[in-house]
Amino acid sequence: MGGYGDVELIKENGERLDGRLADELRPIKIEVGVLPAARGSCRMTWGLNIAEVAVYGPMEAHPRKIQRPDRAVLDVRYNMAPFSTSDRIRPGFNRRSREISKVTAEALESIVMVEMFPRSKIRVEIEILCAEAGTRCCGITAAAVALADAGIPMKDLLVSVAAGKINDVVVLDLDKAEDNYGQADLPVGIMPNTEELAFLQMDGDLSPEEFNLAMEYNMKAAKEIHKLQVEALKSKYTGGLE
Amino acid sequence: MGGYGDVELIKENGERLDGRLADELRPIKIEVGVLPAARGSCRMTWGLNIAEVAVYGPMEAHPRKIQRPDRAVLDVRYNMAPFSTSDRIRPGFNRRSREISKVTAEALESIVMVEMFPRSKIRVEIEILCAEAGTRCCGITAAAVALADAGIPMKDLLVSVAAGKINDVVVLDLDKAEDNYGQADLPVGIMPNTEELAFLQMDGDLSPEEFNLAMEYNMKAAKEIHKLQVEALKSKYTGGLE
Amino acid sequence: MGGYGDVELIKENGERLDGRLADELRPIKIEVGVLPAARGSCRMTWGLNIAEVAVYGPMEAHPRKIQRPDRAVLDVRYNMAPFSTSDRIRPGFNRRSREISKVTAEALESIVMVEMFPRSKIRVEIEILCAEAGTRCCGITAAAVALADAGIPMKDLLVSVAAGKINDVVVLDLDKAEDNYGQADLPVGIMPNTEELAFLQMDGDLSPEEFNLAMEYNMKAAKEIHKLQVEALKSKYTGGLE
Amino acid sequence: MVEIVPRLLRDQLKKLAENDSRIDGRNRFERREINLETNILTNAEGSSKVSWGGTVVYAGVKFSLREPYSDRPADGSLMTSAELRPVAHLRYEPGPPSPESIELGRVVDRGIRESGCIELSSLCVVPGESVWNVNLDIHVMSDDGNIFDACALAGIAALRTATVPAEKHDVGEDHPLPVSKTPIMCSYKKVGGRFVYDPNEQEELGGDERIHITLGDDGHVHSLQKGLKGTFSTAEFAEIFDNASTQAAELRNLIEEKVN
Amino acid sequence: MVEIVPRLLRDQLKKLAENDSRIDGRNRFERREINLETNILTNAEGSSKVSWGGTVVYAGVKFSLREPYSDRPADGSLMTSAELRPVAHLRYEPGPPSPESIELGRVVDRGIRESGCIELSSLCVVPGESVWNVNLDIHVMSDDGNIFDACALAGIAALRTATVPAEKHDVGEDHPLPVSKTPIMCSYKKVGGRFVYDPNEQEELGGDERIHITLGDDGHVHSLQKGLKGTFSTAEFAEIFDNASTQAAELRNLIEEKVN
Amino acid sequence: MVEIVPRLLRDQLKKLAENDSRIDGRNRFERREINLETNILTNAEGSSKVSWGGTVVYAGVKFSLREPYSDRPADGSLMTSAELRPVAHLRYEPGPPSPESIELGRVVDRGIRESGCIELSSLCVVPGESVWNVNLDIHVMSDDGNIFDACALAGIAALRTATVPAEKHDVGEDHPLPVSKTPIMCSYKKVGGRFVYDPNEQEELGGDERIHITLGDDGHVHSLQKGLKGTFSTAEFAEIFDNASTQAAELRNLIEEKVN
Repeated sequence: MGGYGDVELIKENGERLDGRLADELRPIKIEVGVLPAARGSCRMTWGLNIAEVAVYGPMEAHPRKIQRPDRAVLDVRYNMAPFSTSDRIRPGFNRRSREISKVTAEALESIVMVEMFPRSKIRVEIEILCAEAGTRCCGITAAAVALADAGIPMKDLLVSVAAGKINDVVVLDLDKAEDNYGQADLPVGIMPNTEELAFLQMDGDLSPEEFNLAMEYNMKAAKEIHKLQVEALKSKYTGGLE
Repeated sequence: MGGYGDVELIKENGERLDGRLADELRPIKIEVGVLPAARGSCRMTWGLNIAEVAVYGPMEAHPRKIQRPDRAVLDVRYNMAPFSTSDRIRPGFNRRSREISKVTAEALESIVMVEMFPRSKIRVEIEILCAEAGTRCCGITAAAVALADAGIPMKDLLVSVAAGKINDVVVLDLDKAEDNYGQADLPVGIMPNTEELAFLQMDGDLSPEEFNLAMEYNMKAAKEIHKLQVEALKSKYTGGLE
Repeated sequence: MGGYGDVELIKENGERLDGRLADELRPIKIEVGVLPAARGSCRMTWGLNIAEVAVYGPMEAHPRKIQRPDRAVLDVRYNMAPFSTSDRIRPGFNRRSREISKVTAEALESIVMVEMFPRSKIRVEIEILCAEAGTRCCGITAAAVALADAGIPMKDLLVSVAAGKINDVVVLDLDKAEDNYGQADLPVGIMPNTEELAFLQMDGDLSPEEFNLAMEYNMKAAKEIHKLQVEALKSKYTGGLE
Repeated sequence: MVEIVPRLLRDQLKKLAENDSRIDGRNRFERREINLETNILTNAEGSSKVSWGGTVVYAGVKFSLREPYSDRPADGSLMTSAELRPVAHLRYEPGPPSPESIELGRVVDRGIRESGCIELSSLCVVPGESVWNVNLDIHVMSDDGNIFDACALAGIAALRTATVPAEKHDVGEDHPLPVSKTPIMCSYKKVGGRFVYDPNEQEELGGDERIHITLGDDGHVHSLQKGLKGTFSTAEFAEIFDNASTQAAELRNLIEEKVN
Repeated sequence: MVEIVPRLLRDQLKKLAENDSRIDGRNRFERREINLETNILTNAEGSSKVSWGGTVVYAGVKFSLREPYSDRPADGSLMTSAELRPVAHLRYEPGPPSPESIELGRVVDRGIRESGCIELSSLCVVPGESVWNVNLDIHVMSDDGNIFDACALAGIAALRTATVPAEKHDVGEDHPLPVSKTPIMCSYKKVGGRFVYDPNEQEELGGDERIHITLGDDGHVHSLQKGLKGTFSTAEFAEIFDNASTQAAELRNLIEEKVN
Repeated sequence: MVEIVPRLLRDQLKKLAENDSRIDGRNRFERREINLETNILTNAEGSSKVSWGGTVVYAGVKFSLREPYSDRPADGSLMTSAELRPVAHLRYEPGPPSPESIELGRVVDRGIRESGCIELSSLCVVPGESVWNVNLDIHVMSDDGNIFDACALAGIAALRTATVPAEKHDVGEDHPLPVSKTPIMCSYKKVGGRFVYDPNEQEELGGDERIHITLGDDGHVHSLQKGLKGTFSTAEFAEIFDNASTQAAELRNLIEEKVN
């Protein structure tokens, strides 16, 4: 976190700079089947963030040394387009994107029924086209939908969302200014039906009480986002019937 | 192309700066069998350009994923020596040399009887020792000779040559100054017997009429160069009999 | 070598700056079995140098193309920790460390009974934690002990030590200042029982006579260091009996 | 991955060609449907999205200031890049750029650069001190065939809608990037023995050589590239070169409609 | 290398868990023995060695001067790096850093950085001109399990003993690096269905997900990371979060003893 | 590529050695024929071509100006590089430099550098401001054995014929690069149990360790390197060290003939 506590991010009336309340999400839109070459795909806009995800496979895992005899591996890449950020970023993977790819893969492996596809690989390509804080949550949430769109069997969907702390107040879903000048960020990945966690990161400074409140906000938001995921999937497959 | 039209490259008498006419080639010399470690080899000097080519194979293609079940692949590398240019260039491949390697390989695959060697690989190593414009044509032309020297069956030889435009005039075989300050360059690869094209690139600015004239110059020059290729090959194999 | 002969490295009384005589070693300490995760390991302090070596294997060699049908290969890495030198060095291998790794591997392959383990690989990891001149000798000498600790059959141990030239005088075991301002360095690897050489490098300037004296110093020192190697190995395996 | 040459597909394409037909029912020189959107990405200073059949491509423009090179003190620069990335197709692998990817990037770049659509001298801020570098990044999201033409179209459309962010950099007022020309790339593929325009993915898989032609507003050619194994006659080339003029005019109109 | 999931080991660990036991006889939240040494490397300006069970880690601190960034003219910088290297275990391969290695480095770095233990403004030499860059390199020599905690401990201990080499750089007198806090990382691994503290190598091989918690002196959390496949409930998390406070206090005492 | 140890070749070489003979009929210390050409590449400021048996090597020298390092304000620099590249032999692969290639480059470099043949102070243009960097690139085109010696010979010959391009850089008149010494490398290979000079390709394939000796004009040794698996006695070394003096003198004469 920037951790510079000297920027005012909450107005006198208790609203945040963009008018949201502490436990309010930015606007979210989810679309399914947007990339024709992929087996499954999803486009998610979340505030100003735009993520598109393509899923390929299951296919034979190669090189062979990555094969697991008892399950599929998820080959996940989180990538930011060069024009997705305020200053252009060099194309290619960096340490940040590799770490996000790793924890995303592990979160998704926790919900996909990987035991059904031994020795195979499922490729998940997460592309961030516009980035305004919270892209990893956006990518994970969209990836779960794209996997469902590809017909990959899963135990549950997965919703990722973050709460944080700004001006010593716990709030939900930090936008770019809040992320730059905030004091903590707690992104999680929640299975909406069991409320179990498949993903967890955090950095900054939270007391145990603040941590508990942030987790509460995340749980509530996950339920909301889950509804949008289900609707998006339904509207693709029942589109013709409405 | 540099595209800066303000440098005078054609004298009042219609001659180019080095005295050549519009459709005249620089001096060319071709030698065969110059690299003892190679199965086939060729050295070509073309103006001040010097290219040497080594051919190895056919051999088993590896890694296996590059094998083709119905034909040989050509593994071509075009490489400029660090001391080959006016300013030293860093050793190793760059995007330019990789693109030239690719289009050269595809041109040569069009003339080599690749179907005779399934699952195998033929290595063609093109080294530019001195570079004064037109090195890709020099490399392709020499590579065809080196392949023949290696006894690789081919449908035809291949001649590569370029016409271009300087001071709004179409001319053959640009030298270094003409390339730096010229307006267009049209390198092609011609099978001398059928007049078919196996290679084509172009950049700059050519009207349809200029394009046709440039192609005409190239066709005529290809016949001349083809004679030198054949003589070089003959003189190696009949050297003892003359 | 720095080769700048203008720095005084030998005092009027004939002693070197740290008080050593021409043919005197810096203090040496050898410990065995210091890295629990390794099959064999050794820690050597030599002057201010600290090297730790881990040995893994024999194990199946992969990728397969490195396998030798009639013997084991030694996969040796010599690596300097970023904090091991006066100015921090970037982590990772450079051309110097790759060359030292290669000649070290070849030296060790000359003493290990590699024919006993066809198609397999023995990994030797040499880490320099503190570097004050002579690290390659320190690494090779420690590696031989670590291989013995791992139970790898060997024809003999191997001792590496260097003599050199400072202020036109041949001396044994250059320290950092002597290395920086010296005129020659002659590191060798000696099999203590047969006095054969398995490793040899040299740079700088030595007359034939100086070369012979330097080799004499090295031979004598190798015997001393060999005793310390043997004691270290013994004290591990007989430790309980003393 | 071993790419088995799809013998059956090749035979099918050959048969279709004999009946002057194509696998998706199009005529030889018929284009698939194109959807072009512009200015759709908040953080880019110019952007576009092209859906061309099932092919999807984004392009984004970013500006930065730099010192000019000493031999061209009043010239800025344009860097165009396009890559084959794993998201776009099952067969693209992660890793260093393949020769195919490098060729795509360089051919798309040359078509735009050689047309002279951006006057480099128009990118000067203070001669000898400060010029604009323009980064045009083209991001292929879904490859259903003919990504060369889709990338070229997305690229010039993004440039045509770009705003120079002078205010953010404290060097004057924001203004549109001056783009004086609209180069258009037209690609042809030999399928079943004859060249067709705008190949789809199956035609790319089962066909032979490819030819890429970039034409300027005045019908001049700015860039050519023959890719893949195969040979062709000058007569074959003349036919597609002629067709490219028609195609380029239509696509140029499409851009004019969307951009102004 | 194909990592065969060690079915038998998993079964054994499951059975042990059912009896509330562990493979090396420890209790669920019992730590292995730790030996901490400091200032042991001549060429480093601060150093430490941690032996934690059979895990061995060195840390070294090096200083260099650099110009500050224009938007933070009085702030120096701290670069922490840790890597999985072939020396430390049979299964680590040479080559570019694996995702596992990158995760280790970033998690250890975040724990130290987010605690605010180094005030970046205390690294200023001349505002706008010269600041210290602190390189903390953590070198894993032997991996017998739980290298995350060993690296974090070695890292903060090396910082706590580091001397700023001002004299060598001609910018004043040598002085201790100011370190105002002592962040401690505590790692838990799900083994046989329940979380244990300080997993050894076999527990890492036969277990499931891992959780890393970094706590500051005041009991606030500064960094969290869940790694590997597996899910957990909020109740499970609450239990280990609570335990981490106790562990962190003990380790903080260990450092205080050695460092002062 | 799996390099099967050529058992039959080794046996044959052993038998030849017992009769004090070699596979190509030479004596133990007999050299193959050498052809040396100089100043043959237009764009290099010094160049040479060495044909040594079937081994072919080019060397080229390029100059550039740079700022001197602050601790040696009047010293220029010499960068020598040589690499094993795919053109030179069936068994060389493209890709990052192999250990064999790195060893070649470093051994050839050390032989030239340590001889002191280029006084770095003679490369000064304006002290503290501008010095010459000399790039000596050695390009192996055909490897038929003993490329170390061929590279070293081509390298020093190219330096001896190089012209400092001062006019082109506007810093005075062109003049010959001052080269005060002529280091010569002599390489020996253990074949069939005894060392031979100037091994050919088959001897390299079927032999054991290699020793490279670089001698200066005064018979002093400037560089040694033992490569590959194998051991040798001090008596064996003394014999080849002695022979190297003779070989070096002959090669030095060859250079003097060609260069002046």
